[in-house]
Amino acid sequence: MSAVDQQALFQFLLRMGDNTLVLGHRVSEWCGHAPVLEEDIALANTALDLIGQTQFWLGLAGEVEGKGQDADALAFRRDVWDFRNFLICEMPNGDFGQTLMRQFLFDAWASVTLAHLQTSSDERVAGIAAKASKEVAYHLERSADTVVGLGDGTEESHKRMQAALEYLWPYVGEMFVSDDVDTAMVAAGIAPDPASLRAEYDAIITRVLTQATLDIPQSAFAHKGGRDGSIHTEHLGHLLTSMQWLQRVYPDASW
Amino acid sequence: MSAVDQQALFQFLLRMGDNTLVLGHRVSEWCGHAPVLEEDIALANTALDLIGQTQFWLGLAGEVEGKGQDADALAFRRDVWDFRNFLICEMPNGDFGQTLMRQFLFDAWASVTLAHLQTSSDERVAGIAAKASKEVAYHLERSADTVVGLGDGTEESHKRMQAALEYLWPYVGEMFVSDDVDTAMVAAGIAPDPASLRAEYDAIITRVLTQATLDIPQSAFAHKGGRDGSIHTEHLGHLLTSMQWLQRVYPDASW
Amino acid sequence: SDQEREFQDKIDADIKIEPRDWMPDDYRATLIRQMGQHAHSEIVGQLPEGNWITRAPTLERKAILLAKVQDEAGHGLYLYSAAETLGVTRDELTEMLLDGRMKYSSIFNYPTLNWADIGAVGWLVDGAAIMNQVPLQRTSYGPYSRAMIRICKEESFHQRQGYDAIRKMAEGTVAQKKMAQDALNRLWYPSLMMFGPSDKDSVHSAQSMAWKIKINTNDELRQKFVDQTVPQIEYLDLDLPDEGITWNAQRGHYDYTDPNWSEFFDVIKGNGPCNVDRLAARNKAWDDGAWVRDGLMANARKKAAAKMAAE
Amino acid sequence: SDQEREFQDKIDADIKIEPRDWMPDDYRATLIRQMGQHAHSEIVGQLPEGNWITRAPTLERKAILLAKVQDEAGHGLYLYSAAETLGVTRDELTEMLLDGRMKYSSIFNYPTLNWADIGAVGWLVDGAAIMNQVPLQRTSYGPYSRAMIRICKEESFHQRQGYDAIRKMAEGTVAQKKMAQDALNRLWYPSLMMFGPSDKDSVHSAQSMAWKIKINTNDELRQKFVDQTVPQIEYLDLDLPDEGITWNAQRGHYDYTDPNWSEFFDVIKGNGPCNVDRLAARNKAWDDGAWVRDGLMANARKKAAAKMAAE
Repeated sequence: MSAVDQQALFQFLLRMGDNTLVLGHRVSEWCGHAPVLEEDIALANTALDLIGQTQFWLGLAGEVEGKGQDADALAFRRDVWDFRNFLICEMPNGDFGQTLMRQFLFDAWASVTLAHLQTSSDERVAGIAAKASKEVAYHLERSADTVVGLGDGTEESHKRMQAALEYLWPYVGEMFVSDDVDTAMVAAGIAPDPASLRAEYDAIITRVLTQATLDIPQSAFAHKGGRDGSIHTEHLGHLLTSMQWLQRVYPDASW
Repeated sequence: MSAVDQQALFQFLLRMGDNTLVLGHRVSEWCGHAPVLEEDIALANTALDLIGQTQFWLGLAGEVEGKGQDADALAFRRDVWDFRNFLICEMPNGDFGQTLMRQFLFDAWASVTLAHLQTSSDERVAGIAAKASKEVAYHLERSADTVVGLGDGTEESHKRMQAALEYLWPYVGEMFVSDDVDTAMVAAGIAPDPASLRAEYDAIITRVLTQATLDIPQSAFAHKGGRDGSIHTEHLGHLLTSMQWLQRVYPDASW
Repeated sequence: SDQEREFQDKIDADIKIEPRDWMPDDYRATLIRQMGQHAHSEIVGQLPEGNWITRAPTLERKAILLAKVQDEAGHGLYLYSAAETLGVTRDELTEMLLDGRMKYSSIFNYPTLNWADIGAVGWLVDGAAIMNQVPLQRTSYGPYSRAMIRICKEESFHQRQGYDAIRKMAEGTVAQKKMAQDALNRLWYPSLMMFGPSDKDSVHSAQSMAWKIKINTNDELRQKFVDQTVPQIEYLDLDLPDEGITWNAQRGHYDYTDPNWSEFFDVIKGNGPCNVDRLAARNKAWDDGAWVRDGLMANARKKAAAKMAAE
Repeated sequence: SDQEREFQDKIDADIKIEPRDWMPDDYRATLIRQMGQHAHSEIVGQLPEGNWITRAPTLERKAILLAKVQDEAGHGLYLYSAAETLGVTRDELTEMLLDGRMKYSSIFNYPTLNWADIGAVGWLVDGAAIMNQVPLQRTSYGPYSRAMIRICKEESFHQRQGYDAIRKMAEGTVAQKKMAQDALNRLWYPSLMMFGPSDKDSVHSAQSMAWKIKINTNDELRQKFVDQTVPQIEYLDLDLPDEGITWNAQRGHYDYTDPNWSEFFDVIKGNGPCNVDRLAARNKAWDDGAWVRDGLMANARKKAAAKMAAE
């Protein structure tokens, strides 16, 4: 690949790895505070898988960048503007319903995307996708079940899930906006065009949200900026203060 | 003074400055979120005064230490174990009632202590105390009024204030425990023995809490450790992740 | 009518309208909307700056920022009080903010993402606000005019502090300079939008200008802001945030690229980056504080009753 | 009675008691208390470690910690299930935890204040727990015994990970070594307290030992823990946390200073550094989660009804 493509590949891998890093961090905030023991276990398990995927994506990103940064350096030594995750990943946990809705909306995207990435022309990418796919299939099954269970539960749980969906909906569109990085990835056969995945995604979420008796918002408005780093929410900076604390305060330590 | 006394004086000044630093930080977290506009202004004003006092106390601490640390270095470059504030200062804000109760319990201590410090044998200490006294007199008047207003308000406000008092009460005792540092300060005529201030303190809070129709808890149990740094609460570490963030991430910058 | 003519004559003669004077319903309604919106902007404006109070990098910067946010709450107070002279209560205005019937300045729907934003808010946002507000010191409604005189004095102090803060960043380390540039790039167009839509799309303007509620047109003020700010950017040795900025010797002004007005209208409709979070924060403060307001009120009543009984 | 004699004979012959077997009421009550308390400890034990998950210094350490806390929740599940075989529900046990009728291990009322605490918790706290639990694999009640076998296997894995984490700190930079020492100093006595009060002050013990619910005395286990841990401290090149620690060749054991038992009883009474916050956190999780549990339950009922109707 050309140098330009390598740079694009680096950006693509940051996007993949920052999504799982930031979302994994958010999910890990639940630890010990879930509504029921089985959910504590499930949330810890999801966070664990996402952090594991982060190690692969950011590890490869560091290799491709070729400046000697490993996954930890990328995770713990960049400031807000260098993050490339979807905004939805950094949105606060809110109540358990909002956390699960966010997870479902992300899992559906991840399952569609990873399925395509398994046929990536880059074997390393295909390999990570194959491994992550299995985990994500399980995450999606679980988050979809919970969204249905709470959407079609009591009046209150329905109301909360509808509110969560409406709060998060404007952050879904960003998943399907393509830019130069994506064009380069498509040209190199590394990754699919995000815009091309929307139909598959809509099929999944329409099925699940319908079963959950939830109304999909009509607005097509989409917040953007996380994926290219042009803008983030105010939440990310606060998240980093915890996440990067030890690495920042004790830069010479190894752990 | 002897070298030992200088070391004790340094510790004493850290205690004074860390109290105002940490409490000032906590109060500043309210900014923009108070129950009524006048309270937003009052809380910002209190935080501002406390930060101002911190500049004096820690500035002098740095001078006494003589290692070239200024107030900012002390505030932003120490980790949890080096902090010397009362535990009550790092307790979370809770609801507005808990914040005001914490403020009142602290203000009463500060007003008693600063009155004595104005006659300190160390003119620098006396000078800071004289300036801070005026501010604290106003803080105390205000926090006492609010504690009375809410304690003797509605049934709900009374219940919340009583709960706040019970939650915070075990953190009051630490203010009046004397140790070697205090002995050295008393010997040098720099500061009063904390244990000797309890009666004055009790007179103030008994008057106010009675007027607020609140029951003073009977338990004499006291959490300790903040003042000598032997133990802090888990809350302080989280507070530092925000407070020290920029100094830690960009150690070479001047702001 | 005669009343209307007399009213307009007073305005034309630069005589202030006072609360007890007769005024047209529309004048009153327009003023309530404008002053309420201005007050709300001060209140909501605490949030993006408050976002960095807990992360201020030095004690001095923290104190400055606290004092500034405190001043803004104070401006809110003046303006609500001035609006109350028109027969609307602060609580009514607050509820209209909280349920979305009244707006606040869209600039506060943008996030503060690095410390230089705090400097840039003072420099650009307060700078733009002052440019809007200075003429309003001469506005026709007395209480509003007097509030603006007081506010403008403090705002220009804030602007100088903001400029000082961002100058320190621009002259600092590589990372600091990058922060300053990033802040300028993100806040430039939103600041231009603070003057409102282009004159050709602006409603209410003609009548408001006749009433001296509005003194200059949006585009006039925007141009003035650009002309004032571009040399400052150059002085700070930052890159211009708009490639279209060039000195137009013929006009005697800087040319610049118009903001993306569809983004502007998106933000107004509620789709700015922070609209939902800002309103949620204010609603939460209000709802969580209900017991406090009720408690203090109940106590005040008890005290009053006790005083009555004692007399 | 004959039943009682037969019951004790089985125990003496190392035959497990199973849920359907007859058992004395006291045996059942004591087991419920002990297993419930153990389960609660796993649940509350998530909190001090969870306190550092968001600040774990590397992705690997974060993953290890997440896996560990997940295991602890899993242990809670096994133990609640085992306790349920005695005729008490998990919800009943949970409510007794939440309103303070049942206890959890006092060690979790101490805070985790630096990253080395996470290593120290694995090394010392899990170490002490294992020493308590290994004998319980041979306990007389079948479901409890089987749960303990499973749990012990995972716990010793955790302990090795904890030791590895603190070793890394002890061998690290000056600051890291200081953290390790600080963690050891703070957690040493609380760990010794995990074996319960001195034998002379311990209630319930004699009967529990006859029933093989308790296998060793508190002081026996405590001594074993000290003997195992002191060489590890020396290997790590950390200072001993107790000046009273010396090898007693005559006894063949290390002498050590007894913990401050009045602190122990203070913590049991609710005056530990974190008692209030720990219970508040668990109560908040439970209360905030009520709508989730209700919602999922309602959905399950709807599904069951639909399935019935379809049949």
